[in-house]
Amino acid sequence: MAIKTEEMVLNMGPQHPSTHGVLRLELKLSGELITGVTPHIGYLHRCFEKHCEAMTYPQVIPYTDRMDYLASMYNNFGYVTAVEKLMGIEVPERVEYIRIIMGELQRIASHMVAIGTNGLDIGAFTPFLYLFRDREKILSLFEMTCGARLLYNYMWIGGVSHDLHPDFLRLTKEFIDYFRPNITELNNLLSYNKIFVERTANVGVLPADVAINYGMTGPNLRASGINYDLRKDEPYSIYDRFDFNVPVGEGKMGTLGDCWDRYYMRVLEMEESLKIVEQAIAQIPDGDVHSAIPKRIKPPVGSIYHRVENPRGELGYFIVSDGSMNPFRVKVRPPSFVSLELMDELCKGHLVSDVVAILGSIDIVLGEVDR
Amino acid sequence: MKTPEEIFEILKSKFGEEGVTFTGDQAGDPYVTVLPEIFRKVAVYLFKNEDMNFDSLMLLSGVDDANGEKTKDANENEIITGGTLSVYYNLFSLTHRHKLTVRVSVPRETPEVESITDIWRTADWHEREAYDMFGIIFKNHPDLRRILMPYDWDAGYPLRKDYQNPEFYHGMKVPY
Amino acid sequence: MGLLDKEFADSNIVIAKTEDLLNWARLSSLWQLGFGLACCAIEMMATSASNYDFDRFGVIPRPSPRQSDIIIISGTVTLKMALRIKKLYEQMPDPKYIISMGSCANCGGPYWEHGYHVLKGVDRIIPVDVYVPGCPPRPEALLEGLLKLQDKIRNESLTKKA
Amino acid sequence: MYDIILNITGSEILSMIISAALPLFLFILPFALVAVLAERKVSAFMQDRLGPTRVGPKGTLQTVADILKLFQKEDIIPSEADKKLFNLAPILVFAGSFAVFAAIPFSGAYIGTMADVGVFYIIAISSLVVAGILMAGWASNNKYSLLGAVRSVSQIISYEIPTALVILSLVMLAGTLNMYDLTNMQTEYFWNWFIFGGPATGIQKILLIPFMVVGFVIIYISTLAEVNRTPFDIPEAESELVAGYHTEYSGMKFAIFFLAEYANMFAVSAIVATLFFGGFQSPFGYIGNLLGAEWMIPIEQFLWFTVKGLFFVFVQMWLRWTLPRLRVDQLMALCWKYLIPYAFVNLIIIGIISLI
Repeated sequence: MAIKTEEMVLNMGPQHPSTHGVLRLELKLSGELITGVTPHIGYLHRCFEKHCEAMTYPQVIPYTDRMDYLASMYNNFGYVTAVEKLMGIEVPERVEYIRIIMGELQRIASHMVAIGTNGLDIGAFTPFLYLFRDREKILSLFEMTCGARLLYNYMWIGGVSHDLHPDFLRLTKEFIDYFRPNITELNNLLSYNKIFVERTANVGVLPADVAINYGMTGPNLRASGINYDLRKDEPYSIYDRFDFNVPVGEGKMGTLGDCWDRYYMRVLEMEESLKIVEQAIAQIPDGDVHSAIPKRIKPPVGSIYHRVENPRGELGYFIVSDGSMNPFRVKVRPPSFVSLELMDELCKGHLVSDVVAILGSIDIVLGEVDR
Repeated sequence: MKTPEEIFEILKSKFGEEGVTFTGDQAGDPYVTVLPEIFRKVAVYLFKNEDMNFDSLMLLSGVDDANGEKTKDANENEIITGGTLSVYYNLFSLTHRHKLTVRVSVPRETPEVESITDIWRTADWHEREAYDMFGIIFKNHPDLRRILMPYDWDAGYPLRKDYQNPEFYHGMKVPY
Repeated sequence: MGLLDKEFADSNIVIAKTEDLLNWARLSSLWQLGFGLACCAIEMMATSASNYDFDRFGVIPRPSPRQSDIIIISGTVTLKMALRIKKLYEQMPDPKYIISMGSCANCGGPYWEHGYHVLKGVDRIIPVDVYVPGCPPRPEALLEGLLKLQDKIRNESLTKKA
Repeated sequence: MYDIILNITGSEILSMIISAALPLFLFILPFALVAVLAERKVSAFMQDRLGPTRVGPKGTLQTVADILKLFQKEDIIPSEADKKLFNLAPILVFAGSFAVFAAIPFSGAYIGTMADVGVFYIIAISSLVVAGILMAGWASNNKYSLLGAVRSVSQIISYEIPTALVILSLVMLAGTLNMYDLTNMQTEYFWNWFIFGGPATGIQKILLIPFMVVGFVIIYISTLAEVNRTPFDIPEAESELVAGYHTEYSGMKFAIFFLAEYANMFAVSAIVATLFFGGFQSPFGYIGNLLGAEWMIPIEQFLWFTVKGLFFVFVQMWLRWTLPRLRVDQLMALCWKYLIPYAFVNLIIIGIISLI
């Protein structure tokens, strides 16, 4: 007679060192083997969409900051370009360049946290702190531009809140020169570390067709081998003027689309972003950053879905306007909300230790998942 | 690559004039309104047909159209009766790189839409969210529970325009 | 006030010195519950990281509430989360302290008016020792909050509450 | 030492306890204080931080404050926990790691027990820790604790095999189980250390060196695993199991676990140092001999012993702040698929060489 066994339900979170915030995962375990994962979200549901309906269009921008707090600049970017598209505003050249510099720096900063916490989940403490040290340099660049370290409210509809600081371009160049070698150091310390590779390669493999069907986007989708980047495929702003590559997963250390691929996509993207920033600094024209900001922001009746390539994937804003000062409805397509749906699919058959590796590799921000 | 108009024309010839309507005169994206009765068939067609091949559902959003009759109750709170709730589907095809917005409107009192979870798996949580926020019921959804709000939230659907916040939740005062 | 309390109330030199020592131990070793809520958690992480280094003050993150002395409520407390925060607070052993970090934890922050799912101030469920304003507070502000908390602990007494 | 105390007290049992336990306590407790601080300073150094600077001069009193604070904390016993086991577990863990020190020679003049089966005793007694950890995990009635305990037990038991095999190869070479004799064999100069082939001479010595290095690497890895340090810290993997088997422990009981961990770190470092690096023996003679001051030698020996032990502790910290951690199945694979076979082969080869 076989021994009667029961599945154990392990509750991970909302307070857990590696759930990246207040996510709760309900793990069904047989021994340490996972038979099912149910994510419970909403512990940070801050009613973003309700607030949008009560605010005027410019007032929504600070709330977009607080949605994905690791990529605030990019959230601003997505929102303001969506409203501009709805209203048909052309922004000055200089604003476009500033936005792209800020957006790409933000992408680097966001990937630093993603990479760092992914390493931290696997037990590598030191790379995390190195990356946070370097991230401070980006934050100080942002701070000298708009006065805030984390939540900027920098991009306005039709422009940006402040012009660049006179020292900004020089310091950004210095940062690029400083940070390039650090990526190599990171690779040596973490990316190619034998233990790290063992922990992440062949874990949480995500086939391309499943990824598309689940709506996975951004680095997570590219890690599965699909060359799809909105900056290239549907260029918004002035991304078509820059020369950069879109890194695509190759299954270098294991299967295509495993955790290591997803992790490494971000390392490569940091380098590409540095390239874009470098080009933008070289090309940036002079001009007034406030000239296109309309006096009254009152988009015509209609609806628009506009998407940008957030560090975490496709960030979309669906805005319904009824012709008044307030949006009638704003709905956000949060990339990590979509990625998190896949947890069950990715984790089945793995061990408890792999859950944290997988969760770290899909890089979620709970502020965005719950809004 | 097809424009929304071309797709609409194909849909119209396939599903009949009365089933689908096209709105293209507004600012922003044009959209196709589909009757809830035939919506599922349209969705399957859009997913499976080789010329369409909408393999990616970018976004599913509920919208409270607030186009019913507005009255005030005893406490001066607005109540909406009648009118519709809508669900917007933003579709994208990675192979053909074309986009389409589909709108399905259902009556406010009986908001029932066919679930498309089995077509686009990503719709699962989006539908749960629309249920959570607007009370739109997705028929045949495998697990239609609240997602963002607490499971025991019984004060209604927060994103409806006539939503009233409760005074207390588990002994905690909710308003400021 | 009982007879014994009276005896202790006139600061007896032995009691006062012991008290100082114990207070010093408590204020120098505030282990923080490794627990982040929202945006402020990122600033809290930045405070622990190399540039600001919380460890200088003896603050290290502990993953388990049983071994921590201080919760930094770093971010928006939603109604769904509030019950869990209360439970975490109850799981911590005395003496325990709370820093409410950021506007959201102080009073609901930008979500005070329309936040149907936001608790307007974490002090509605647990007692807060120090409020750090800001949205989000800079790491320096959090360090200042910690120093304020240390001042508060320094003035605590075995016999009476500070 | 024992005789002196016997003369003073007149009681055999009392003098035994004093002579065996007191010096250890006087050594281990301060060591743990220093090591915890050192760990934080070392990690800070590696991570571009400062580490504790505020508490006491340059932060030196940080651990003192930590311990004093832990004394003041409320002692929580979860209502669903098994009270007896819950209270017993930390004591058992500490006793296990503390008892190991009895057979470790600290210097020529001080060893807790001269037991002829010293090495065997160490392997046996350190298993007591396993019982304590399992008890802690089970009694806490917490799933994380239980998982941590289960992982820990399987890990410690598995890694005892390669440890024992390497020790066996040494014992075979030395012909003794007594730690004191083992140390004394490696006297005079560093090329007499077992890592350099021990007291053997000629071709035998040259042949032994590579296999001794392999043996050392194996035993160092397995002792790392036995004390649950990174990259083998999966029983208390912070990012997976919260705090592992001591998740539910607060206050002093947690402090005891903490203390035991650091005591363990030093214990295994001391064992490795004794077995392969001459224990308390100086690598190049003694100043005491040079000056003709016999009394200085034990002190020097003690210093050498501490330096060697602390060096290996430092390496443990270094590894901890550099490497990620392995997964539980990889950990087992490393032990059973690599370390144990290599240790066996090593044992056989050393056996053959010793016959030459």
